[in-house]
Amino acid sequence: MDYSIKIGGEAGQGIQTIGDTLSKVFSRAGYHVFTHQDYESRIRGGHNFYQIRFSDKPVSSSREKIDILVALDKASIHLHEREITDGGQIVYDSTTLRQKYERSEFLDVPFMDLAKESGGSKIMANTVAVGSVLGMLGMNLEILSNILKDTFKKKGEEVIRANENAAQAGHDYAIKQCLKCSFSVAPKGPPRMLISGVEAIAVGAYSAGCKFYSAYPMTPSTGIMIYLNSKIREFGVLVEQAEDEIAAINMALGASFAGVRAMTGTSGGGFALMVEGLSLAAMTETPIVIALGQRPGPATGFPTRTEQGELLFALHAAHGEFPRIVFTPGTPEQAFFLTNKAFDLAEKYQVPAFILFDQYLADSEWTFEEFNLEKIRYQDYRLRGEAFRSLQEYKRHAFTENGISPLGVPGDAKHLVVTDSDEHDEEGHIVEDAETRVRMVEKRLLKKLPLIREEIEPPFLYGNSDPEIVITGFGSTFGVLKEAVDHLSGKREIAFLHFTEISPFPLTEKFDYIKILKGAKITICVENNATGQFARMVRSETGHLFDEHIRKNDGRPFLLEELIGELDAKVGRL
Amino acid sequence: MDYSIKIGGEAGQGIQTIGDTLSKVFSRAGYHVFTHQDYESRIRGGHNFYQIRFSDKPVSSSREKIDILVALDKASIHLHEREITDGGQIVYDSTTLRQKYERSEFLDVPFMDLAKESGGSKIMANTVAVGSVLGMLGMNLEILSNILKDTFKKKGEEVIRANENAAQAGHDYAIKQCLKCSFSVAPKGPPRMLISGVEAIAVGAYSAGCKFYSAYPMTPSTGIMIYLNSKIREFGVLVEQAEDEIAAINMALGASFAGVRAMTGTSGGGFALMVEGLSLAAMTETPIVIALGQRPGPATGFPTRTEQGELLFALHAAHGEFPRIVFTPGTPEQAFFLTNKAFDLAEKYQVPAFILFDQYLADSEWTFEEFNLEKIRYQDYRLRGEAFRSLQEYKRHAFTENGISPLGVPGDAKHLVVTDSDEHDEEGHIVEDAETRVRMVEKRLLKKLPLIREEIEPPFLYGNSDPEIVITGFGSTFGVLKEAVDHLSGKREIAFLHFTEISPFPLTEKFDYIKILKGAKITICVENNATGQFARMVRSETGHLFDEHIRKNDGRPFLLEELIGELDAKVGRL
Amino acid sequence: MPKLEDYRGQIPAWCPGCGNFGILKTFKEALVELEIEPYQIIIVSGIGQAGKLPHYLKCNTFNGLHGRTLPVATGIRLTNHEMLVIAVAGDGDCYGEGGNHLLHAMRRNINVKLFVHDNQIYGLTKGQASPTSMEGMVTKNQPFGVLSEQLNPVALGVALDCSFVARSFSGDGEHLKEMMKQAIKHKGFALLDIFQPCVVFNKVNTHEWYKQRVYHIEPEYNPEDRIEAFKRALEWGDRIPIGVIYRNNRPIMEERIPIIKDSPLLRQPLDASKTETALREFY
Amino acid sequence: MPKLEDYRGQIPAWCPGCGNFGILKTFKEALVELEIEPYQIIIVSGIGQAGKLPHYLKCNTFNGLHGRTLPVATGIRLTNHEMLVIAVAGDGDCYGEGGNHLLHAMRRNINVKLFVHDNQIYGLTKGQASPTSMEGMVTKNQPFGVLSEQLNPVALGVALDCSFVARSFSGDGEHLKEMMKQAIKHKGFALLDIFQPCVVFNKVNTHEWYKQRVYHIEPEYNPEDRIEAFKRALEWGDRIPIGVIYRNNRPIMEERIPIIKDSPLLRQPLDASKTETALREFY
Ligand SMILES: Cc1ncc(C[n+]2csc(CCOP(=O)(O)OP(=O)(O)O)c2C)c(N)n1
Ligand SMILES: Cc1ncc(C[n+]2csc(CCOP(=O)(O)OP(=O)(O)O)c2C)c(N)n1
Ligand code: SF4
Ligand code: SF4
Ligand SMILES: [Mg+2]
Ligand SMILES: [Mg+2]
Repeated sequence: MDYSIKIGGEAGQGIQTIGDTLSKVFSRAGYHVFTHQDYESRIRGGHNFYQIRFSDKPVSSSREKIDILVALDKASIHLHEREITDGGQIVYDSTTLRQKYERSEFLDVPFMDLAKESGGSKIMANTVAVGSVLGMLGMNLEILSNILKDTFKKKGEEVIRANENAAQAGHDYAIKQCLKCSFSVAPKGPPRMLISGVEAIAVGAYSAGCKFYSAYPMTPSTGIMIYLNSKIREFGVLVEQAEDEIAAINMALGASFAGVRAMTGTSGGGFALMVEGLSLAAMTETPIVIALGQRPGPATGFPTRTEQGELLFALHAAHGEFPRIVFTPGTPEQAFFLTNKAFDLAEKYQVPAFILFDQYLADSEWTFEEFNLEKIRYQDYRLRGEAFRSLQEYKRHAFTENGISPLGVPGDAKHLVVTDSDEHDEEGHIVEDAETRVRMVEKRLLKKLPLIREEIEPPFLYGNSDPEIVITGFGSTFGVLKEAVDHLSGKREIAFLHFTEISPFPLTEKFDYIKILKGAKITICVENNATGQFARMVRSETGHLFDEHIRKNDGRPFLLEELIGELDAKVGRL
Repeated sequence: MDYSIKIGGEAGQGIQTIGDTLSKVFSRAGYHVFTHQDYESRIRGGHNFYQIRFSDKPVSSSREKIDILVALDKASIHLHEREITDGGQIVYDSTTLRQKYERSEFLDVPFMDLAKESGGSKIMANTVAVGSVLGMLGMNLEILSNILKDTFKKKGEEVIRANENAAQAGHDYAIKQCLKCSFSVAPKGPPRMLISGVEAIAVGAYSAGCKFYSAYPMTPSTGIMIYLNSKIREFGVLVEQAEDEIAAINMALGASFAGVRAMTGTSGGGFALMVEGLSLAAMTETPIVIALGQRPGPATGFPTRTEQGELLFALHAAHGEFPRIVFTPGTPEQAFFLTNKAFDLAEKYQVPAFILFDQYLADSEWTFEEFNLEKIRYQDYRLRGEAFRSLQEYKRHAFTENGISPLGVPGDAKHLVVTDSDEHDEEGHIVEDAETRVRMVEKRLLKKLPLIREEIEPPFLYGNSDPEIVITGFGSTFGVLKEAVDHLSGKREIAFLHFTEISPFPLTEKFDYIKILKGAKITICVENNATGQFARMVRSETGHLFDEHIRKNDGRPFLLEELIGELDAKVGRL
Repeated sequence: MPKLEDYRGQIPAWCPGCGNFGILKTFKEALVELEIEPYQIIIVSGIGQAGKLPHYLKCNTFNGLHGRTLPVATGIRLTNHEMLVIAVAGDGDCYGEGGNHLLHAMRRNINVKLFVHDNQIYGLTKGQASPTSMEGMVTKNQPFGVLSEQLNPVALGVALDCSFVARSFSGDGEHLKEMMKQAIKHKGFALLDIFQPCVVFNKVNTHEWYKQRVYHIEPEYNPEDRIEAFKRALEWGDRIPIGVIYRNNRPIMEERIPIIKDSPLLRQPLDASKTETALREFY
Repeated sequence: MPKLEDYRGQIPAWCPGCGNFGILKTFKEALVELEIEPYQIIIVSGIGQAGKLPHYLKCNTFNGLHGRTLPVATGIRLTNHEMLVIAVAGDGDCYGEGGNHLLHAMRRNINVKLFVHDNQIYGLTKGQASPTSMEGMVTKNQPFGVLSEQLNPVALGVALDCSFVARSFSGDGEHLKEMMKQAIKHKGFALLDIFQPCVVFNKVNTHEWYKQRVYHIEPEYNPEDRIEAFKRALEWGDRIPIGVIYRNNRPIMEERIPIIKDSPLLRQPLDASKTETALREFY
């Protein structure tokens, strides 16, 4: 079983509600689910869609073909009907669309009328739609009604029952009318967790003891702030909406200086405004974590779409030289654990750390059995209370063996915590002399960098362990690359090298990935951008030149068949 | 003849006046002059110095040893006396320093008293100092008195004569008292022009038709704005001091959109705030030139010192992908012509162009016979007036063969000029579709980039044409590298490869510099930073790995003997 | 003589019922009645729902960054002070992200008109509080309600001696048109704050809410009295004044720069010989 | 009981005769008289001559970026509202580069004290005009004189309903000390603008210039009357009022955030179990 459902329509028609509800039903049914969203920078109208793929086998990408299209408007039909598989169905409401389609793959369900009749109001039309999709799939409504109970708890019995009836009506109607529906779903299993990239980053931050989050709203990172605010009383993470991104990062630095773990989040345009603050974090050795959600640029670009176009920017942003940590998760699970690790390393080494993601990972939902919470790291590296008070003397930027100076919490002891954006001495006071400068650069940069590099995990190799074809990628392309490799590995000795911890660039001690690359007949770098930024990075770090490149820069993610096709073309000559 | 003079003292004591006057005397005497300044981020006190080197042969760097130290305070003596050559002299005023030095290399000239007696006021003490230095050198005061006439023109005859007398007094006193002075200067020649990096950039901008300059004060770029303002009535370049750097770059973009050539200037910290505007320039294809003066970072760092630490930042700043031009002049002459070229290319291709310099180049003065103004480029690429009106239709971002769309001046014709920071169509209106996106990226980036690359000059090879040792550098290290190579070339087959046009990185068609690098036994990359940013760039662009690196990151420039020593150590094994 | 059709632009991507439609319609009428041709005006807009406006009519357009309309508009005016330059921004855009530029544009008294679509919310990013959101308003991003005091753009304008400060309402077309015309005709920087209901995200300050509260400032009112203006500016609650709150006749920046007195910067030719003259001074 | 010596810091790099020396001396005295120990305060300063101040006494110090003192100070207060947090900035720093943060810090009413060393010039960068430079003042960078209207920080404070707005003069130690004490004791955001002669670059607003003009606001004056405050704020020229111009008792932001009511954010432990609880909700 491997079905894809697409819900299409205008912004504001409830695409998200329908999509979220269906994916929840599938994940609770124990299926593997992958969803991705495509929407415009507007609140009403236009054309958006929500694509859900579910299967009894793991799925981690969207496919070109769809089995069920829920068309909330005419545009969805003419835009997507050619994507329908044979045996696939387009379900719609001829009264709302003011058009009747006679062809056999169309199923006309009067969402609106059924909502009024059964639920008593047309606002339940979306529930009818959900019910009918489940009917088409031959699934019962048990899970759905539980979900409806949760969703409308606050609204009371009345509303719940009305929605249940609406769902039932859609369900029964579909079963009765959809004669051509031949879908058959696998037996249910234990519920899986369904989580998106931004949610995983937010919970990951909490797991790492993040206490302060300041940001200015910007797609695709806003979800982190919204989630933390939805949990404000449980988590107690103080979220402050700043007046601009400059304030956002400087507030986070203030919070960090004052003694808590702090984070900010934004997208390229907002990060551009944080660059000076990034440099400040480096000079004052103030830990901070930055969640940077990429979207197509330059400038405002495509505000709600996806691209991997900010890699080199994140790596080189800010004046002056300092170590930085950059992680590029490929799944919500990786996002969760890498965010946790980012906080740990940022504080341990007193450097800025990035979670570099993109709109595709931010909004995509994945299913997991569970996250292994054993792997969560938490250690408080700050110098507080008694430990701080008991010190004989204290210098915020003291020269040490490993370059790490004690990070005292101001006010906890009589020792003063002094830091400065100017070059400074051990105590944190302004200096002008060459000797101190040289020692400070050695401390801040040259001593710490190799130590941080030791903490970096090598890339993940998937597939053949002695491959003739190596496909390389980073970040959000993980899922689609993995499935593409699965698909191709039958015919060929192929493997996939995925980088999630890219700065400092991983050593080859733990795993000699360079050997893998050098040993292959053909190496291909796949990136969601126009210039091959990761390939450039790999060359400057390792000298390796990829033989082939697959790039996409239309603001959309790679679809499975599309990528397989491109890979086939590249490796054809082998 | 190759003499070095250092004027040392506190900020506010007039070091700059003495230094500027002396260098002017030497350049007007037809000597080759090189000066460099070392000052702290304060207005009074501390320790600053001004070093002047002059010779009858070309000079382009500062030396470790000095022949004459003008000590305006005690600190200057104990900090610099070990730099004195044998036969060198330290001239000072024991009354001001409240200390008498008996050793033979000291010459006590009562600057203050002579000023009062001869000039009538102690404010002329610095003129006395200048006079005495010229006396020590055995030079007459003819040129100096002309300079005094120019300087004090507005102040009237009185002041001029007083200063002339003061100079004379210092001169005669030195001649009489400095028995150990054995300096002998070469015969005079035709006057040379003496110009600093920032002055050259400013005049270069004017030569290119720059009409608008908006900036926020920041060392080491402030000099550009100050110079343009000093010429405001002659040049008619409108200079606006913005409320912050974000405003500075956005104002310049507004001016450029409205139809004139516009520029902004700053340093790393200010540029950090301009990064979003840079991205806006790219997306709207609005030409702009950015003068980026590097200083040691991160953050505030050493505000008045020098470093080459912003190279990778300038190359990768801003979200999204677009072509950018980056020039790194090594002399004021290069700064002049590259600024001129930057404006030409920025407008021709409608992309941002950088002049990446640093405090060392900004404040250093060089002498030249003249600039060959034949080489100035000026062509107006904008669509104006009649030419614009006569068009049938107009689309600001029209798709064209070479990716360059007509840059119309709004208001000149009935055609509307529309642009957008969002992804847009040919007319400049917001779009969301993949097809237009792909074509726009092709137009903005993929088509233009190779064309711009064609315009880039290859690096400059100096010395042996088939060298076994190749020393590579970029930007402000030009002068000291050139002299070092001169020094070493006697013993070895050595050459020096200097890059001034680095983005897009030069092709090898015109000159195969890769071959030179590959052919050498040893290649050394010399940079004024800690991490070898240029070496990284060369690796990612060409794959070439340097054998050796010489780096300096104490905020000071390389001195000639220092560099020669390091080079000797590196090439010793050959 | 321009006609309304001449101003027909792209189809708006705004929500049905959005106050922006009223502003768009009125704006076109004002331009037509002032007999301004599309090519004679440059609109600089930011990012947000308001920022999309220039695409929905016909004009020279620089749709720049979020929060940065005024510096761009200033650069344009300093280059070509013969053009009418209007900045269109949202409340988040010019009071939040771009607050600093507003302060300094008012000080400069650059002859730019700033029309603020003030819906007291961040619309395009889905309903976070803006600087003008009322204290206590609960949003997904302000779970404890807005804690900051609402920014009062009109009082701010009076305090900075802004040369024209007015307020209107998208639901009162005639009044809005009059304000737009006066702002355009006024010589100097003009701040026009326009109440604009956001029917999706601002459930507090609805069309009705504004309708019940706004009143026209009486004709006898003297907008040149700065203290009176400040009092008016502070009125908020059951009765909110709309109209010209404050006005003065400070000279505009463009006229105080000698080098552009005779002709706009845009029209000044390059005199290549001056490069040589300048370089000669270095000998 | 702290003593003056406890506050001896590095040797100032200011020019002889600079107004900053008076501010430094008075500031130390105020802290000692308020019995505040060096470790009990955090000073956040910017870049400029003013920004160097914390190095010249003893205190916890975050000497950050030019223009960004207030966001840092806000982050510190939200994390540890038991500490006294003072932001020290220059006029260019907080009215120019950082103007936007000032607007929003006043709106938040975060309990931070902002001491502005207002020398009406950019000192450290050698004498360009600042937002408070007087119109017409000629500098190397303002060849035609300052064209923008001087920013009036006090009027701005009143317009934004800043909870404490005062002005003083580095040359009037007793008065300045009193203002510093009141600002520190006041519960809420406090803006204290301090006239500070720059003896090198500001030849207009000299020590004498201020001395001849400043007068102490009479005791009967009621700083709670916002309209009167606005009138006072506008006084400039031959007589310039120094003292507390405006004051109100708005609640401070820190007290309006339920999650830090009982204990500062800094003191709140991490409850690891909640990670699991949160993740469970995704099933
Ligand atoms: C630098 C930057 N930060 C954030 C954003 C995201 N963003 C787009 S519009 C907007 C705010 C919209 O609110 P407002 O300015 O009031 O305009 P409205 O949509 O309400 O008309 C934000 C935060 C951006 N585009 N650029
Ligand atoms: C982002 C940034 N822009 C510019 C500068 C350069 N700079 C340092 S201090 C200063 C202004 C100083 O004026 P003010 O804030 O009034 O302080 P003062 O020196 O007069 O006390 C400037 C522009 C900087 N450090 N950072
Ligand atoms: S979200 Fe609000 S402001 Fe934006 S278009 Fe819709 S109604 Fe208008
Ligand atoms: S330059 Fe002015 S403000 Fe700066 S220290 Fe000197 S006198 Fe004081
Ligand atoms: Mg708004
Ligand atoms: Mg100042």
